Amino acid sequence: MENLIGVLVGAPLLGALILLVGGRALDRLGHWLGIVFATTSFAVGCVLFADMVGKDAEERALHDHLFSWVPVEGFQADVAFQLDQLSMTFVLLITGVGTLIHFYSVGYMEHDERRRRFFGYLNLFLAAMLVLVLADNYLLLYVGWEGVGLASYLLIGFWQHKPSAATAAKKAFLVNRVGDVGLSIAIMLMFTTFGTFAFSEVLPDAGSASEGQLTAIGLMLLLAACGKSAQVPLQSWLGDAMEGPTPVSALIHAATMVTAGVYLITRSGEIFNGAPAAQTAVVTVGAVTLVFGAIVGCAKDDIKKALAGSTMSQIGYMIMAAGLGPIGYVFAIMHLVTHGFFKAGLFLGAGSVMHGMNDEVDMRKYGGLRKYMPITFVTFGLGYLAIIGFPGLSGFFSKDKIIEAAFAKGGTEGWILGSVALLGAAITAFYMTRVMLLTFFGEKRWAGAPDPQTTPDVEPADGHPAVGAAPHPHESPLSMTVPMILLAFGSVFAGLLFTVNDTFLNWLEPVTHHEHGDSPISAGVVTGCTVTAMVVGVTIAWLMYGRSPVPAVAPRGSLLTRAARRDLLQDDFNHVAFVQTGSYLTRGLVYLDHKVVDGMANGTAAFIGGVSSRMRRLQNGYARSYAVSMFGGTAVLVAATLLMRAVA
Amino acid sequence: MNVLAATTSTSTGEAVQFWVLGTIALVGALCTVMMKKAVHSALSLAGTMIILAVFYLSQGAYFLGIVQIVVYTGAIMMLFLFVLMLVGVTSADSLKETLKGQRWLAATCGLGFGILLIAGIGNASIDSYAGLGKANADGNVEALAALIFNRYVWAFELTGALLITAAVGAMVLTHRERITKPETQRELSQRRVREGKQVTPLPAPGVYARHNANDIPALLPDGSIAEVSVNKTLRARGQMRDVSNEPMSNVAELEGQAESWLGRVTPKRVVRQPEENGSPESESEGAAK
Amino acid sequence: MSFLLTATAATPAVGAVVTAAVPAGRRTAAKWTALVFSLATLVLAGTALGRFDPDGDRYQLTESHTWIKEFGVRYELGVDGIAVALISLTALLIPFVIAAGWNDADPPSSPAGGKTPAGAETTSRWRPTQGFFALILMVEAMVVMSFAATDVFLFYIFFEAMLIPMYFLIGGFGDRAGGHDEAEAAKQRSYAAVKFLLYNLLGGLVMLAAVVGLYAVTADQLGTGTFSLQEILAAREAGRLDISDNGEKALFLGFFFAFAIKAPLWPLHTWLPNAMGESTAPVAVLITAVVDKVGTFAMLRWCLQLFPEASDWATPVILVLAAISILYGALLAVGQRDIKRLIAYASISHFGFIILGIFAMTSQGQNGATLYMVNHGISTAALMLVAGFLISRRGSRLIADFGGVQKVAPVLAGTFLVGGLATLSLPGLAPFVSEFLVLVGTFSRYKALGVVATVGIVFGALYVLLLYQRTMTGPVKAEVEGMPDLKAREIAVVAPLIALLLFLGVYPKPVLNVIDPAVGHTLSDVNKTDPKPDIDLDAVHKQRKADHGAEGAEGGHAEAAGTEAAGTESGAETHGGDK
Amino acid sequence: MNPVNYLYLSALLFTIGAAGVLVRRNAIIVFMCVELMLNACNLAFVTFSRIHGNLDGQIIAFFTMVVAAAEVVVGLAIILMIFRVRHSASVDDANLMKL
Repeated sequence: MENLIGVLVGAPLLGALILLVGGRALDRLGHWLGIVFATTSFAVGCVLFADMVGKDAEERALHDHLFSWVPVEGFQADVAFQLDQLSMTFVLLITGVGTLIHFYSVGYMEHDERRRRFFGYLNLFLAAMLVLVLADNYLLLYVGWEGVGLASYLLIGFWQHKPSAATAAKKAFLVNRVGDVGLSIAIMLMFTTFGTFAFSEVLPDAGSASEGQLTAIGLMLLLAACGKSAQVPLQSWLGDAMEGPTPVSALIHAATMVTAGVYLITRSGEIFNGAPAAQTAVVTVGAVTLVFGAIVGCAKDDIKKALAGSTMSQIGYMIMAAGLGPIGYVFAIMHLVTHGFFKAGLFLGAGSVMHGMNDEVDMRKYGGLRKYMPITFVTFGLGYLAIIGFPGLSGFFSKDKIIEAAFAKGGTEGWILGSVALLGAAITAFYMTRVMLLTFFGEKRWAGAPDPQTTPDVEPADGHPAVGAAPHPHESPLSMTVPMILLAFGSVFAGLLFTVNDTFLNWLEPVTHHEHGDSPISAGVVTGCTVTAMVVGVTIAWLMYGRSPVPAVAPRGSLLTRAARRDLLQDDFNHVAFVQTGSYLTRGLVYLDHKVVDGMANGTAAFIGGVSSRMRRLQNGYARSYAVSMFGGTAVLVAATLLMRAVA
Repeated sequence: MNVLAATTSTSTGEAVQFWVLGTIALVGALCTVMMKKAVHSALSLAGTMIILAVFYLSQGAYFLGIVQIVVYTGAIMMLFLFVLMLVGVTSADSLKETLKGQRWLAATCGLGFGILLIAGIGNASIDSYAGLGKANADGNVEALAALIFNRYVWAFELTGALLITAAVGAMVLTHRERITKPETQRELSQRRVREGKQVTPLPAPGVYARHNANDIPALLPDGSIAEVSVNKTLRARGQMRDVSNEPMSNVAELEGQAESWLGRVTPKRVVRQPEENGSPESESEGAAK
Repeated sequence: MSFLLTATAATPAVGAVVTAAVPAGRRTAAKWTALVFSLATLVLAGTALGRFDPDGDRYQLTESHTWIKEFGVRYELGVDGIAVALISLTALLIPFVIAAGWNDADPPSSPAGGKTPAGAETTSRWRPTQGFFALILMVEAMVVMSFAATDVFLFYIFFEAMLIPMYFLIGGFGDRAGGHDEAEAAKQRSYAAVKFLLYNLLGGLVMLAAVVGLYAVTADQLGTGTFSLQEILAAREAGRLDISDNGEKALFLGFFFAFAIKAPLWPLHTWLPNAMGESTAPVAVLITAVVDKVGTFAMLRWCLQLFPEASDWATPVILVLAAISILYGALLAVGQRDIKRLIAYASISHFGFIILGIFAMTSQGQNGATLYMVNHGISTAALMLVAGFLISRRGSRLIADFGGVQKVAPVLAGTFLVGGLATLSLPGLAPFVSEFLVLVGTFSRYKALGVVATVGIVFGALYVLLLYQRTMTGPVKAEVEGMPDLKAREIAVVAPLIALLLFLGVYPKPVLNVIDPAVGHTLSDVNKTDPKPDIDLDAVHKQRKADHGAEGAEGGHAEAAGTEAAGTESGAETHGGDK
Repeated sequence: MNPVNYLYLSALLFTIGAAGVLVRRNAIIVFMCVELMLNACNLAFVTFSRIHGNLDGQIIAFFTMVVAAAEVVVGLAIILMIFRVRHSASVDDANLMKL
């Protein structure tokens, strides 16, 4: 069984290699190859899962040591995989959702001439993400960590001819690199503290380190998580990342990669357990992002960016839950999985809408689409109900648990966190209802006569946006709708499946160690509050967008709205604080290098040149002049000799 | 002279001799440096060398004293005079300094060096000396010979080789190998015509019958001098005696006499300005006339 | 005694002579001659690597002959793991350099008017092609000798002599100016060549003084002066040689100054951007990937081994300078407008990492630094050579002149991106391993410096991605339209390098195995051991065992972890066994 | 009188000779000044020979004379040749060493 872990990672890696190196010869069947490799991986994942379920809880973890990677004296890094329940959860999510999105992409990217490359990148992403969750030490995790960053870079910038896409890709990579610095330093701290960075050695004995050391490691891990999971203050890249093709947004920037931060914190639970200060930082970051993302989500008119804000906010929930310690880890992961289903579904739905609308992303130009895209409408709607926490759907269970855990944190902190989480739930309901209403209800607001019967059905020429041409809304092909339907199933039933008999809790408990917190208010009250918050949010949204027609051009809006449209000025802040300062610094340094560092060298050269051109005049060619020098030199020598003798 | 093993003072006779001859030697050295004409310098140097020879003799270096006179004064200085004769007097003899600051530097260095040397010697505080009585016991020449042909024989042989090389070298240097066929008279005349410089033979020096010395240039019909008539070496030395004014003034005088005799008005006399390269002698001569 | 090292160095030297002797007008023959000789060298270097036993003596394949008896100068060669790795790198890169520069020294193609008789004549008499390849081989011979020499004087000779062919390579061959002013380009080129020469000569002269000083010290204390590394080390071991503190510091500074210029270390770096910017891409690779490595290598072999105490004394300053180099080089790379200068400044940043690793005095740091030398050679070669192909297509080095190349030449853009990703040390590619080792090695002894250096990786990403974004992405510029993609020859040059980057990124163990024992020797020379981790996990395990000895499950777990920890410490062999 | 006085005389003669070399332009006179310097040295050697009571000083002086003779021969030959070519014996005219 252990050897299958290698296949799990190896299949998509091989796929990426073949697709990227293979060249044009593979253009025609490249996407199918990609699907084969992704499906293989998923199948292997299922086999391993079945095997794991059949074992006792204590014996479920598998370990596969492939080879020694960096052996240097005390520093021993191996390429070795570890598959326990936590990793298994991720493996299934990644390969499952990943495979669905591979299928979806076949339809979505049909007209793109670089589709083979796209599938290569997707396979590369799968491989990297699997390395991330399967690594048995932090250094190998780092490889996966940066690997998914690379895949994300390549996929965001897939349409490289668009300067905005290229810029967004670069921005994502750079912001992630800032987070990577945190992960690097965390690994180094582990090495200096424990002399190793393997999970199996660091984590069980984390308690033997001092609180200060653990806090330092924890904060650095948090920095890494902030980068990868788009948490405040490193959140700015996620919105721009929507420049990538929609399947990418669904897979990488909603379901899997962005949740890597949650995985990291959960995996390093033992370290955070010993560092309360770091935990406080984690919950603070989570709570702030939760609200931040939600506010941004309310103001965006771009459907994908609204969903991106939502993603940020939902991950805020998870991070917050993970920061609560053993009472929250399981719920963080649970929300992560349910979110993976419904958010991927939502994004695929959004992609389907865009596919039918000539890649138009402005929701104010949609409206009334439920008639044209019934399947999309239903699946999107189920995802919508799940995310706002409609009772009985998956989001309801997972979010409710987190809010409960937040209250259970106890003390003032618990009250604050619980309230923030409830507020978040209300805002979530608001902006998701807004998206729903703007897209599928109300009047048709797109350009041209909204009468699909009379206009010929013309597919967009390729994946490129042809904004301006009159769109002809239509339902997407089967390869796109089937994955959406499957994901909708997940959104509906996953929560129930996980919560009944505490299945999920029992599944993860051996790895993450669960504690039940003492909530100051009963679970029923919390659930009631959550449902109330949701209803309030939905009602407000309906009052604002459902009753009256929506203007096709966004009104000016209040100060907050305008700020939220600009992502709460995050980019402006970054621009002033880093980009501008950086560019001044760089220009200054270039000037300094040229004028001062190089100038000193050149100045010395010029000085010597000047002196020698003056000295040259001494060489006048007259033998008698030279004789004087010789004579003078002799005199000096004699004087020196005498002086030396006088001194000696 | 002094047979004692270690003495502090020489005989009075030698002291007197030193002070008198030493002064003369110094004067001779100074003259060597300061005399304008090279011949005078050479003679002063010869004098100094002879005095040094005397000093050698009085210090027990009999062989060297004789060698000094025979080789240095006799052979080397004669060689100098020979060369002087060949080269002759040139403008380089002028004592006027052409290099800026050279004299000052030379003086400073010389003075400094001299003071240093003297200070060094004074510092050495040699009060007594051994004398050569013992070394010269078997005779100075025999003792030297014993050294030269034993301990210094290798150096001696090398010096011999050096001398021969020098002699050969001097011959090679001064010898002019003819690398082209000597030009025939025909070729020479053809070249003269081709170059169009001086087709006719050079004019002979001398003016009429009055001045037939080699250093006096011939006169051209207009009364100016023909420089080419004088030997090249003399010209280089600037030893050209221009006597053109004399016959010119004589002619003018004669013409004046004839005019006055004929009762006509005296025509304006044309006095030729001295040539640029006229030597100071000729200038002064012209002025004297 | 074997003659393998001599042969490895002599082959390219002979090749240089033979190449130079190829008659004018037979350019292709000259190119093939050079390539064949460089491949022969590669075979010999590979043999040397194969014969080298990492666990054997410290110096192997030694040769020793008296050369100048009067001054104790010996012809002594020998390699440790570090040297043999770098010789292999050199021998590996030269064939690529030659292949990449295949057409760089050809006569300028005749102007649009067609072939004029005069042009044809210059073409048939054209000799610089022979010169170009002969000079490259000469540099290779000298670099190999510098790596192999274990006699200070012998090393010094080749360290300095290298400047001569390099000077001509920089000054004599440049990029085709394209639309730019040819005269101005020639002026810049000669400025760069002279600057290169003067900087390195200055360092060399200071080092010469130190070399003489070392001889004087050995002559004074041992009776007979010697330049032999082994003799000096043996004498110090036996206590017969004890250089005074100040003397050692002065000698160390003399040596280090020369190496810091060659490496180059801030603020002695300004010759590198000029030299790399003005020379052709293969020559730029030669400078940064091969010749400059002699500087960092010499720090390890000469500075640390000959002057351990002074090295220790100078460490703080050097580390700070190295950290400045890292950030400064990266920031300046961001601000460059010229592709090759950008890569040059990136190299300065990387050399900062290498020097940081060397002077962190930990096994991770020095292993990392040595591995970094190898990896940086390969990654910079890949990036620079592709950049060279790009530049030769457009006739311009300015970043602003490109845009959208990805669309017209996807393979070129792809290889460029891989080279760039290697430069920014992406995990999975070779430079990551070395960079991380350097960072860990530094961090475990100097926390603050480690953090500062780590920040450098963000800037690294910034300049690479900015470069890629500005040249490769966006709308296709009119001038770029119709740019041909990589040709077969060019792919043949780049593909093996990229494959090597991937391989060494995933499996660097073969190289590390060769390097590791040598680093251990060097560290014991300077009397340094790795800092111990704050927590001794073994002790913790024992404690736990004692506490919970009765509880089966807990105890078993701790025992398992304990054995694993022990396995970790006992090194690679155990892991091999595990596998 | 102490023989040291000969040394003083020798020093003075040497200095005068050196000054002559520096000041005079006629190559032949310069040469003579060089001879003067050599003679001054010879005097010192002879005097040292006397002071120390052995003949080595005289031997050196003897060799000096021989070498001086050789030097004069070659030197004058060179002067002659230069004069033939350049029609001048001034040391300042032979300034081909100038850059």
